[in-house]
Amino acid sequence: MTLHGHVPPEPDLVQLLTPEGVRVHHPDFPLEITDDEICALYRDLVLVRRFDGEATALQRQGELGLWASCLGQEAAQVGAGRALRAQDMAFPTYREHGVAWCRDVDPVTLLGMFRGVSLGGWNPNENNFSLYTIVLGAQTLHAVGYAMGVARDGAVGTGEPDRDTAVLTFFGDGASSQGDVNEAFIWAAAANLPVVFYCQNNQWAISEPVERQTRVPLFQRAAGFGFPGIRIDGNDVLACLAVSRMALDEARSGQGPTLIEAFTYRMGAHTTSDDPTRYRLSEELETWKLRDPIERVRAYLIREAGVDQSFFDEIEAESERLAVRIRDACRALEDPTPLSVFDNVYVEMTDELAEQKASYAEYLGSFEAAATGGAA
Amino acid sequence: MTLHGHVPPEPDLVQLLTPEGVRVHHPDFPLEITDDEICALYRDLVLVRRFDGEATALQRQGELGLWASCLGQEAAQVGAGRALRAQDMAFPTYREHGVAWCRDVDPVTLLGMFRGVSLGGWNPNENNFSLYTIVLGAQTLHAVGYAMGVARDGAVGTGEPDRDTAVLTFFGDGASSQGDVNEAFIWAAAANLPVVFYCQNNQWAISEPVERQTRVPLFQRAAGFGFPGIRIDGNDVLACLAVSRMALDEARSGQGPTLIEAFTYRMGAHTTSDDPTRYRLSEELETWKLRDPIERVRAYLIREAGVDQSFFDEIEAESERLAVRIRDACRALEDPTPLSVFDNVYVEMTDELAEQKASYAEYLGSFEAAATGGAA
Amino acid sequence: MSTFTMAGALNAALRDRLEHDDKVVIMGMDVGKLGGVFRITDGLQKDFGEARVIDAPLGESGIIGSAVGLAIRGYRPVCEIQFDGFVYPAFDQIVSQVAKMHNRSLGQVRMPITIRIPYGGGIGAVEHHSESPEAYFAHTAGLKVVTCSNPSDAYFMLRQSIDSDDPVIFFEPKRRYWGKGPVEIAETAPLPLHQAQVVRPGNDVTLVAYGPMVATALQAAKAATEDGRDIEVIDLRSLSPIDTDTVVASAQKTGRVVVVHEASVSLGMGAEVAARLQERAFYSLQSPVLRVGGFDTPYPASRIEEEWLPDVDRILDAVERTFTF
Amino acid sequence: MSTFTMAGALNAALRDRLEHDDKVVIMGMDVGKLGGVFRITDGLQKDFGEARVIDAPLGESGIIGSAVGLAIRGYRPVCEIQFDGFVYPAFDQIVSQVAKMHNRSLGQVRMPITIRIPYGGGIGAVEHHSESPEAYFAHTAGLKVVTCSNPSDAYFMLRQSIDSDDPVIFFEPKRRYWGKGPVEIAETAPLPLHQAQVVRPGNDVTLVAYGPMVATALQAAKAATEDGRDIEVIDLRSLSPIDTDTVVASAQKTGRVVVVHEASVSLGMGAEVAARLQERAFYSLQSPVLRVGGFDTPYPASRIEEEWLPDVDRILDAVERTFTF
Ligand SMILES: Cc1ncc(C[n+]2csc(CCOP(=O)(O)OP(=O)(O)O)c2C)c(N)n1
Ligand SMILES: Cc1ncc(C[n+]2csc(CCOP(=O)(O)OP(=O)(O)O)c2C)c(N)n1
Ligand SMILES: [Mg+2]
Ligand SMILES: [Mg+2]
Repeated sequence: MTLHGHVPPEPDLVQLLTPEGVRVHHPDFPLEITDDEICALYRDLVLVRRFDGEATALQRQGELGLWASCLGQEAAQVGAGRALRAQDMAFPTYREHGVAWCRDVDPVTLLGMFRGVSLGGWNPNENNFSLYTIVLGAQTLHAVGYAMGVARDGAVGTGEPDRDTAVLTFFGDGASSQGDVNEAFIWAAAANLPVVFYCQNNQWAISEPVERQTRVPLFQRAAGFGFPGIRIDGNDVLACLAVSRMALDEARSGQGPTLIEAFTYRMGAHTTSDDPTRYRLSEELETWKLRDPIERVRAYLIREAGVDQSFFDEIEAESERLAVRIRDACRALEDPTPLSVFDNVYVEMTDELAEQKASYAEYLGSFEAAATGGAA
Repeated sequence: MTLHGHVPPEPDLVQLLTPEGVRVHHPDFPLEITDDEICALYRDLVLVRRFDGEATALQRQGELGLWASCLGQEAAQVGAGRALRAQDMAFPTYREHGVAWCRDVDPVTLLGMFRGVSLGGWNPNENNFSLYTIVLGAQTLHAVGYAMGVARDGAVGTGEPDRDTAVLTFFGDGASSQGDVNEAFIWAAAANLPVVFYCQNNQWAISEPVERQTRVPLFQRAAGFGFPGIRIDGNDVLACLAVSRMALDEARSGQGPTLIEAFTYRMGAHTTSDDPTRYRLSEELETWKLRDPIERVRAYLIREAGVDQSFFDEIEAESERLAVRIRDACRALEDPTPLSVFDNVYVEMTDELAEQKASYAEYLGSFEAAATGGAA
Repeated sequence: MSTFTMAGALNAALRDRLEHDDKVVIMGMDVGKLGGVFRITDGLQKDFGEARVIDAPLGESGIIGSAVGLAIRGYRPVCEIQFDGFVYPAFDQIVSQVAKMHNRSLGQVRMPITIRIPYGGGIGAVEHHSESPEAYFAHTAGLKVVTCSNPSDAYFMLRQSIDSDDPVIFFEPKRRYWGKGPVEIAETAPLPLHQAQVVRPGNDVTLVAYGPMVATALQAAKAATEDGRDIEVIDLRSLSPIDTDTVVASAQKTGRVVVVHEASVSLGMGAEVAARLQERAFYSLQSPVLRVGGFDTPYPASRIEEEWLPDVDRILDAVERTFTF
Repeated sequence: MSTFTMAGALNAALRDRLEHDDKVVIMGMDVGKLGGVFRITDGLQKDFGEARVIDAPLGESGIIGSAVGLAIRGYRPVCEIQFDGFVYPAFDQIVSQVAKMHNRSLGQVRMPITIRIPYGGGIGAVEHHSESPEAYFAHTAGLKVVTCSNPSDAYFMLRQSIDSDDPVIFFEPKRRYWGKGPVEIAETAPLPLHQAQVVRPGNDVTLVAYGPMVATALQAAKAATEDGRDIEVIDLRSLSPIDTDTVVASAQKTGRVVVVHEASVSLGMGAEVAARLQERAFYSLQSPVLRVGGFDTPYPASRIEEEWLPDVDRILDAVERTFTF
């Protein structure tokens, strides 16, 4: 026998809806869901994609400085987002627009930081959706700390559906290599915290394929830390919903953390500044298009659920209205005033900073004075 | 089925010599070893413990500022140390005195940093034993980088016994929670580097029991990153030698990293500044004394190998000589000169620093001038 | 008025805040049963439980990162970094998250986090146990940085730091932990956290110091009286923000200033104090603001740390140079 | 004499060193096929292979920590940090290992590591992509810190940094990457790495700048001629060590100095330059050394970054204040 003898079996991927739109049943992950509920998920998927597409367009038109598209990852995000209860908390990266949607964060709010009128600007506790975090992996430790608070508040394992609280945190295949993410695993396991780690393995970290980060499937890492990991079809909104629900339920009931690897694909560029043609083949995109997260739901609704055209027309119309609202609202986002940079650095502004603000105000005033010909 | 259903089986511990000194054979880890070789290991163990004890005594006498004793971990360290080939490289923490011994680093050299006459002061490439690293886990990434160099130098998998090179890095159960250690796992796995991660789980991180760091055996973590992990009886020098050899051989031959968890016990205080009575029961120490790493070898040599008293007397005499040499050499270690602080900051000293050195020299000189009554 | 060691005063302040606000939690390595390697949290886990005094897994980034999450959840974490040289693994979480989260949220979420760091040398320790990293944090917008020099300040400043709704890096001069001093626990109006204090009035020269160097500066001032020098000593207390007015007022009176700290001189606090003084008191200065600090080298082996660290002689040498300039 | 963009010059310098010394390896995120997000390593992996131009797993600590190990093995690693705001996860490895290993070994092991960091703002980016962390590193003994302001310096200084047997933090002003300028590749005696350069002689005031602000300072100098001000501009180039002599000589000539940088003013490079100038040129200074820099706030949202960053007007305003003082 050698230490390196073993070859791990290829993992099977939890799937409840095939790319062709056929509903399959998984012995371990039953999902009770009505066609109306699937219609609602379809609506989420379509509107999220539409919003995302508008944002990309707005960037092209110079209305946004940057956009990180979630194209192709809508199911992974909506499935997870819809598994959350109101009291649950989510800690996103910079790409979870679909989760934000499910948390009722106005899409326009998200545009602020990409337009450059703010650095985020929303209140994490308003919709229980934390601020976008750009530093890879940092948010996973915030989720751990928040979960420590949840546990200390006695909001785990009481059995009260509106009280027990879970924390869901997102990260990418690339971020899985950051020390912070692994420390988060350690903390969550050691203290058995109500955290679900949700890794969207979209196959790429900018130009680096997931093979640069790991030679085994990412979900397997959890077992090494002492909690369950599972890989799901990240383009199957039903699988994402079912498994996220189970993991969140188990977290709320005090059974501790889970790692979910949503196996998906970044269909667009990393961001609008990226040019994927430099590092990946278009064939890859073509194969993944066949696994499109929205098409399969549409196919199901038409073929199996017999949903008629009017439903799709209505959603199309709604997405048009959304697009218009977003375009107008984006352009209407106001630039902050130069002096505002001093305002939210501290809860209690320091005298130093107050002085800097005052003298800068005076300096700015001198121009107006000059402009209006008024004597300084 | 639930995600949290499974209970992992308790791991078995690779053991080749029982605490009673009985040689047992393990199907997967055969060890070809002569009684003479076991005598040599016994000598290592005794001399390392003696050196370590002298250092502790020297600290009590005020000759050292601090000492981090390896008492109880001699087998874990000697077993690993003796598995190394000359060309292999070791990256220690601050406690690997037994490994240093096997690398022919003069024990007195190690005393320098604990006496405060240096910050380490040896050349990592002289005995292929890197500098002691106090920042937890940092050295595991150094090992990874060194292994990258080894691979680039074509010193892996050639089949030439004196050319193929492995890297062995040490860390503790507590350090396993640092991001750096986990990043090291990721790098080593992704690039299939010739690194063996050797975790001495001595059950404690100062006052924190290993349960604070993990709820599953540490060796299991490796599988999650895609390389083998194994737990061995860290108080059994034969098991440590056999498994380290196998892991290092496989690393040299290009099969990649391994994590070895040497299950052992910190019999002494964390360091001479620590007071374990504040946080652990003496019963624990008593049970571990029954698994003493040296006693079992002595028992084997007497009962099974029929080694006679003269051998033990000779080693006793040698350890006496060692103790005397260490005491004298330690006291003889000279303090650096105040001006030496400027000398090894850079290979090329900056003008700035040269000026600081010059003016400080002048300042120091002014006292001598004053003392000798000489005019400045 | 009772007498405390600085360590005892810090422990009392923590105990007081734990009693006063159940959102206060303490996190760090060995802060539980052991009471911390310096015993600053001695007895707190026993009295407040493992849910409020938490022995953390051994990752500084984990400690600070989870403090951020606790703060979002409405907690008021007090983190202990075991030694100055071990704060760097948490640097990213401190600089990019703790310091910026409030700003990022446009003021909608608060980071009332206190990060306690025993710092400075002079205790004969091995590498990484004697550093003075305060300048890194004082240069970081969004953080407040303070340090105490005596048991009374230790007690009140730590309480004020924990009460602060802004993140505070609280530097504790470890070599002064066992020094005793009076603390008026009942005091209801302690000096504001970010105000400097003239701890010895004088007219000839101003010594600006903080943390461990205040005692040394006071010794120097005492010794200088023999040479007929009347030295004023200012304890900066707050490193960000700096109470510039107090320092400027003193400089305007004495015309001569020497700044003292253990950290390397280049880009240390002394640089900022000097830069501000020449901006604000240009015509009052009779000589350049001089800096006495650690040299621009790594902290040395302990056997020569006393030569490396500023001491009475090096301070007096600088004082003389402000006259013979 | 040929024309390069700064990005092209950096690429040429890397290519040159890869050819010249097979111990040189490049590591970073996306430095391979993509050629880095700024294309500085464009084409290098294609020509030198994956063993020498390495796409690293996504951990900055891993990149720098493994560079330390490579250095011990005799390699000369050149690491790319993707953006200024992402260097902090590697801060511990840089400050406690890269900076101290040579010293720890009593000079027996060398750390010829170059850490390239695109830094500074003005490119309309999101958070963490526009910061200026140079002061953290300049305060760290054991590191050398430099930055370039034009293609020629970019080319020669990067070559010199890679050749340096000491670790060098190499800051690249990302917003100047696409600016063009002449580079005399054949030049055999470039300016020494740690020497500052007077890039515009003048007699009335001295502007001290570096990296991205040099171009802005030169514009200000040009504009000032209209008000009849003859401004001297110094490109500091090296931030640690600082070429103090060059700055002092200029101050002695002009008597007035303004230091400009993007980093927050408090404890920024300007503090150190001001502190040294008043130490070395006390009687030559006609007015206080003034500092124009980022405010003591986090880098702002990009829509107002131009207001936050020093510009020609703010520099000229400070210049005037040195006269009306
Ligand atoms: C600490 C840190 N280093 C580098 C970056 C730059 N960066 C932004 S996104 C990205 C790739 C992340 O890939 P992944 O985690 O897979 O997430 P994805 O973008 O694919 O959703 C990198 C390197 C960063 N944001 N933070
Ligand atoms: C980054 C860092 N944080 C904290 C410390 C302080 N410290 C020194 S040893 C130690 C415990 C380490 O425990 P373990 O890794 O199990 O090794 P052991 O001491 O038991 O051999 C701690 C917390 C350190 N050296 N480095
Ligand atoms: Mg990805
Ligand atoms: Mg241990």
